[in-house]
Amino acid sequence: MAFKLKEEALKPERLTGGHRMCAGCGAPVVVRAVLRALKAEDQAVICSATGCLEVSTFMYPYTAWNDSFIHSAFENAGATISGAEAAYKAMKKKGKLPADQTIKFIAFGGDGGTYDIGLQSLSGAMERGHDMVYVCYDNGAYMNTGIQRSSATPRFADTTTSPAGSSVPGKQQQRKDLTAIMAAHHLPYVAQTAPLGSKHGGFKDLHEKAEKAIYTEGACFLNVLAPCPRGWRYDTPKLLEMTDIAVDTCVWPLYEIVDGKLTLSYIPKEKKPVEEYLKAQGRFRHVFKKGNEWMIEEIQKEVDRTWEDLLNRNETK
Amino acid sequence: MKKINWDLNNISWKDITPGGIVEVPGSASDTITGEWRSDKPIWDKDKCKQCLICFPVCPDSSINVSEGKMVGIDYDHCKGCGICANQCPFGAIEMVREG
Amino acid sequence: MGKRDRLSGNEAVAVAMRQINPDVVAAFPITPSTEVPQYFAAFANDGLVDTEFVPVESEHSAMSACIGAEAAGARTMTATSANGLAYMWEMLYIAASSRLPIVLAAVNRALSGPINIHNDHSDTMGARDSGWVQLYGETNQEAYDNFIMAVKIAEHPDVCLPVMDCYDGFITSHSVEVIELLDDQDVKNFVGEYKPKAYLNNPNGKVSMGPLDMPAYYFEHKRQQAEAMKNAKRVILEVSEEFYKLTGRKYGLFEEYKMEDAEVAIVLLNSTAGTAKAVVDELRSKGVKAGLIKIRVFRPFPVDEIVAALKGLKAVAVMDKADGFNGAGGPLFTDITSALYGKADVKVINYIYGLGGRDVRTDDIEVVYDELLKIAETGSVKSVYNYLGIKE
Amino acid sequence: MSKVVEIRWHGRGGQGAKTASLLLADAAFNTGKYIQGFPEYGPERMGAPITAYNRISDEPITVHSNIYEPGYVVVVDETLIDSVAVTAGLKDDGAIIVNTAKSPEEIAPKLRGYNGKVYTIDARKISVECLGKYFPNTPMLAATIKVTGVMDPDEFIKDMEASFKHKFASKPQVIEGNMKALKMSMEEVKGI
Repeated sequence: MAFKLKEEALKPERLTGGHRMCAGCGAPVVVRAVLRALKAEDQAVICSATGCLEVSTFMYPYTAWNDSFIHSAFENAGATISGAEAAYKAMKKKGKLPADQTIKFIAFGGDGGTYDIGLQSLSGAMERGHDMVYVCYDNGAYMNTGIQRSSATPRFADTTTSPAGSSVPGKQQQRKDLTAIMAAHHLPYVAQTAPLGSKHGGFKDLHEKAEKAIYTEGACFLNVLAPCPRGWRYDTPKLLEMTDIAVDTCVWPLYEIVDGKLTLSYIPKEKKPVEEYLKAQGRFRHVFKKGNEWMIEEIQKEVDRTWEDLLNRNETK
Repeated sequence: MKKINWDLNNISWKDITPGGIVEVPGSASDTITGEWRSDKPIWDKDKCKQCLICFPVCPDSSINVSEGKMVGIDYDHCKGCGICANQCPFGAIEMVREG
Repeated sequence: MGKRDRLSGNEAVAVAMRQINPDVVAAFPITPSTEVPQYFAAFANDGLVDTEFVPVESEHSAMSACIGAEAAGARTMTATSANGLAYMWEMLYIAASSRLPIVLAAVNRALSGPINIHNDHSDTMGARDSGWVQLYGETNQEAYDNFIMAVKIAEHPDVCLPVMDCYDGFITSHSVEVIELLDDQDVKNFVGEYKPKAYLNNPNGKVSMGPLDMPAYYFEHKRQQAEAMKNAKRVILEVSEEFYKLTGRKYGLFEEYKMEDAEVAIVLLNSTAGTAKAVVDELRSKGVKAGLIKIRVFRPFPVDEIVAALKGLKAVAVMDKADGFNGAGGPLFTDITSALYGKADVKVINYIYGLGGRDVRTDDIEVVYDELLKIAETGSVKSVYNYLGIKE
Repeated sequence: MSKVVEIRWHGRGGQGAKTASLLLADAAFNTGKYIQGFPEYGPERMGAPITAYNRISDEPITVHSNIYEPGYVVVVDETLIDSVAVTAGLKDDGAIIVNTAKSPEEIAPKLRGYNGKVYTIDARKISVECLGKYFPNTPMLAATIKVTGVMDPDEFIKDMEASFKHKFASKPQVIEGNMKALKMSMEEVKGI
């Protein structure tokens, strides 16, 4: 399973250019990386929840997908792909598909379609144990409709429905720990990952986790940090600087849970202060205003608490 | 690869594919998003060490790779985000203003 | 040769499902449709079918999984009622516009609120514009027959639309009656194999389904959908003719009961038609020229045929088991009167009846015919929009 | 419509009145009749009074309303007599069958002025004696066949034996007990 970029680059591209995602968007980078983990000879059926990814990659009659693709609605990618997977099993059983034909079922959803409106559908599909992978590309807000807060939005972030106002300074709640919720479904494989810069091994972590998720039988879940330059307010070239600092500050820890056992994939030698993550993004500008130091402290406290918790649960110390 | 070869403005309802199904995989590659670009990545073949770091970081699948080697940039689809230039360890990609 | 049996409506539909042996059934329980997936799950777990049964966590996911499965190339079915159908609403439209021939047993139940588990037609009436073909049946036999025919109608290349097999909750779904079942092999031959042209799981042709459809094409896709619904009328008759040859049971767009020389008639759907037939017989024995029309195909609506059937009658009562809340009448009434507009000068009144399981007796139906006879005699209509069996 | 025999069952949720109505429908079906068997559904749970119906006829039945003027009423639990209007609409030329250890003479005065025939059967005694447990369905079904005359008793017995043999193929003692209960019930149902 070793990751060799040169070899991976020989595989056919499964997401073409010509889609209409924003310049510098993190989501198609995540999608390409996940699909690159498929064996070249394997067929894939891909589903997307309504969201930036869907409306930008399949605007009739132009599809950016080189595999079979289906979108039906916002809140039901889990159920929709589970139906396609059930069809595959039935068609195999009835001899309607060649016995040696492997099809992999992969669903993508943003945090809106995954953490929030699609959580029930996702939970149902995962609990039923379809042989599928659900990939959440988490950019921390409803970006498609114009940067509204979601339950994945970090505390104090400025969004259009949690604006940094003079009396309420941004989103008030902690983000939901969706990866833990998915792990509580007793799935064979759950992981949190991100596309990273070369000092963190580049796409190794994401690639290997995608490969495990795709080729582990049963329902598997990946939560992938996918920065949004527009919603986070940073310059487009800095995509991987965002993910790098997210893992170095432990805002976005990398780990996997295999049959309930948690392993941290990356433990920074020196955990960086959360300011470094916050100051890189316009959505946190207000926390640096004089008198708002408490907000940074609060964020740091929460990051420390969850990181400590993960360190305690880490089985390969 | 097949292409969408309709007269986009004048296709009859009788000829359009039912239910919005598209049977031409990757047909989006027919559309040009290069026009979105205000900065253009310029690849310097001599500085390039063929590490391929630019390849997976591109949101628009616009780093042309052939037989495991970087061979150029797909300007039809590159939107000029600059991630490749930012990540290149050898300064082999430079962003310049369009036009 | 068929087999005489006694089954409830839900059992009968589950048996039809077993005989069809679909690829995927995804369903969530809701009274009174629950028994359909329940019986079917037993068939699946006893190895009588090789269907993938997907016990989803909601009706929304049931229809979503059906969409995913049908799009992937599987013959797919489900069952629901009332709030379950309402919870599917968004996906009903998507199934139809994606041109996926899913078959749904819609066991009619009053839609909340207040919550009520008993029969009326407010659930499927609300889905009448969703782009699904809707067939209605009076008895277990018709629910069963329609379900088998639904597969063929839905999958016909000129149609490619999902079909609802609507029958009355409890009255039909839970009542055991005599039924003539087809042989398993006859059903298998009749429905044939499902061979979609393009589908997700096809190893030889990759497809993308469910696009963002901009103003340049959306309208054209809707126009195609409308054409498919028009085609459905012809296809339903063709499939029904084929079914007649197989079973001797004749089905049209609607059933005309003692209409040849009728002067007054009522028009309605589903099980109440049986109760009303008994009243027609009684009236006929007294020399009254009463008749009845039971609509089988509500979507597409048989506009011209209905006009031809009602033309020349002295008075007609349209009975709706769902209110329209438009201040003017129920949904069936609205469709019938707009069909007649400018084509026939018939006096038509409307009765809203039986909401939330209010039982409908022969006495109630007699009231309607009495009123029609008064209109026929005097030529004047007292009230157009009426309620039958309400506590005044 | 007069040829249709209409029967109303009163029982409690979980006692099997609905099942009894379905068994009756089954038995009549097997002799070539047209049948309906349907419960009146509510949110009732175990123990609540429930009603079920049968229509049995030599010709197809089209009416799909509940039954308001039954020819026969079967009361599976005698305690219902005090709380439910079991004789409501019951035709005077019909009959009521009550599961009780009491005699018809003792039951008749409790029936709110009902003037038709009253039958009683001690389903508990018969059931316990023949099956070792209290299953009122078999005795009540047999008594109903006997009283209503919807089918020939001998044909009914034969048909039930066949269906028990099919259903309890591996438990011959159950078949025997049930057959004994059927026959005993037909003999023991008493009327005035």
